[in-house]
Amino acid sequence: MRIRVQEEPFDPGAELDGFGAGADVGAVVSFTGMVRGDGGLSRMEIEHYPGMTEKAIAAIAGEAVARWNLADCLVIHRHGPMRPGERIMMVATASRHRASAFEAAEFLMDYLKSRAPFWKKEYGADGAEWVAARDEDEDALGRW
Amino acid sequence: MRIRVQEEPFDPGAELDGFGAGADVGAVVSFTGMVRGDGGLSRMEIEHYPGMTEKAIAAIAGEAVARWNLADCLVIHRHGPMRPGERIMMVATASRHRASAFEAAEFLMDYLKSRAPFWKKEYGADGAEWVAARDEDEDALGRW
Amino acid sequence: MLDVLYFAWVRERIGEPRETVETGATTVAGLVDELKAREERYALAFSDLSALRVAVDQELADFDAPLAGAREVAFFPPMTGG
Amino acid sequence: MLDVLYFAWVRERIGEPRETVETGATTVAGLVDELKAREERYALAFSDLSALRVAVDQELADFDAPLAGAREVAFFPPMTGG
Repeated sequence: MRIRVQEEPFDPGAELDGFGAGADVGAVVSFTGMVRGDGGLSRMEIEHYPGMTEKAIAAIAGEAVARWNLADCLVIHRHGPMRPGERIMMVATASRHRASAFEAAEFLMDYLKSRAPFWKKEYGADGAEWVAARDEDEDALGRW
Repeated sequence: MRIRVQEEPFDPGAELDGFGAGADVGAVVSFTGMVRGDGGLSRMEIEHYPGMTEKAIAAIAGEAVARWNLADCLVIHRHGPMRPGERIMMVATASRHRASAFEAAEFLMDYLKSRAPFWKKEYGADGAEWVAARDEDEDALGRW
Repeated sequence: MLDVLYFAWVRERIGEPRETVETGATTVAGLVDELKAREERYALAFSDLSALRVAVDQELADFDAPLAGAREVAFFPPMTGG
Repeated sequence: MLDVLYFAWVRERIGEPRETVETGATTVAGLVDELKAREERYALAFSDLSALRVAVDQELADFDAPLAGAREVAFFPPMTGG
């Protein structure tokens, strides 16, 4: 299990190198989230809660590993300023079977979205605005 | 859309490099399938139907792109001899949103499994055996 | 003149990956009947059609698909890619 | 002595990221009432508790959570990670 909270960019290809190596791993799923340039967005700033962030992500990742019996699990989440096209975060899961690798990755994303202490502020043509949490994101937790 | 059917190994990290670049892409999902060394498996051989394979994959990928409005889609599938731990295939999807990137990747996997002309033969302690298709794999198509 | 292809265990039972056949069959099922009548190895390979899949000109098809205009027919077990 | 932290627009409304408070409150809700009584900016930040989340010692908690033994309380809007 590898968890990193950082301001610097990261390279998903390099992070996946060697991830899930091992003769009992049949499936690796990765998700990478990027800043979209929708509606004139010029930049984004992500604030987080140092200390709690790492703990919250470790708890979420630990639950994913236990529940889907993952061979490995990776979470990287950036904070600070970012521009459209830049990568915000990634998760990866390694498992015996395809279904569990997919499910665990979606579980990680749903929980990171609503239970890890990050807040996005968008800077666009009309000024700056904190991104509001969406009811669907909270509802998504209900499926797990 | 990038489709490759090949005997040579591939590097998922290198393949993902630059995949889904573009200001309207918010999500990239990748899946990589590996040979597991279960039950004394020493090697595997994948046979395919040259000509039909490429067409079948192009049709499946084309449907995924249209249905989930993907910004990009990648499918690599190997044939020939492989050993435990080696990568068999990968798919990647790039989309505006997370849900569509995940769904499209799972759709691709379900269809590649049952509708692309590949056949696996496993060589283990008890000799060689063609892998039997599972009812669940056929049933999985019903969800799309 | 029709190219007939075999894959996986169908290929192994029949003993060759492809052959060219002269046929008067108008459907895939008719072709299967002609082949089964030829030799024991064909009868064995085609003994359970529910375990087989067929492609006509590289598109999945049914056993009652017409052969008019077809150049290539392939027989194989259910696919196991991914 | 309790460290109280604010994030995102809660931080902006209150005007500082953290402060140390002397409190007699036994629950998070009691602490909120004390803060609201202090100054307008707190009253504004805490005007709609349904729009806020709270963590006690870096664990998500409810507003009726006890403060006994707590060292750090944080207030923030619903999270938007991922």
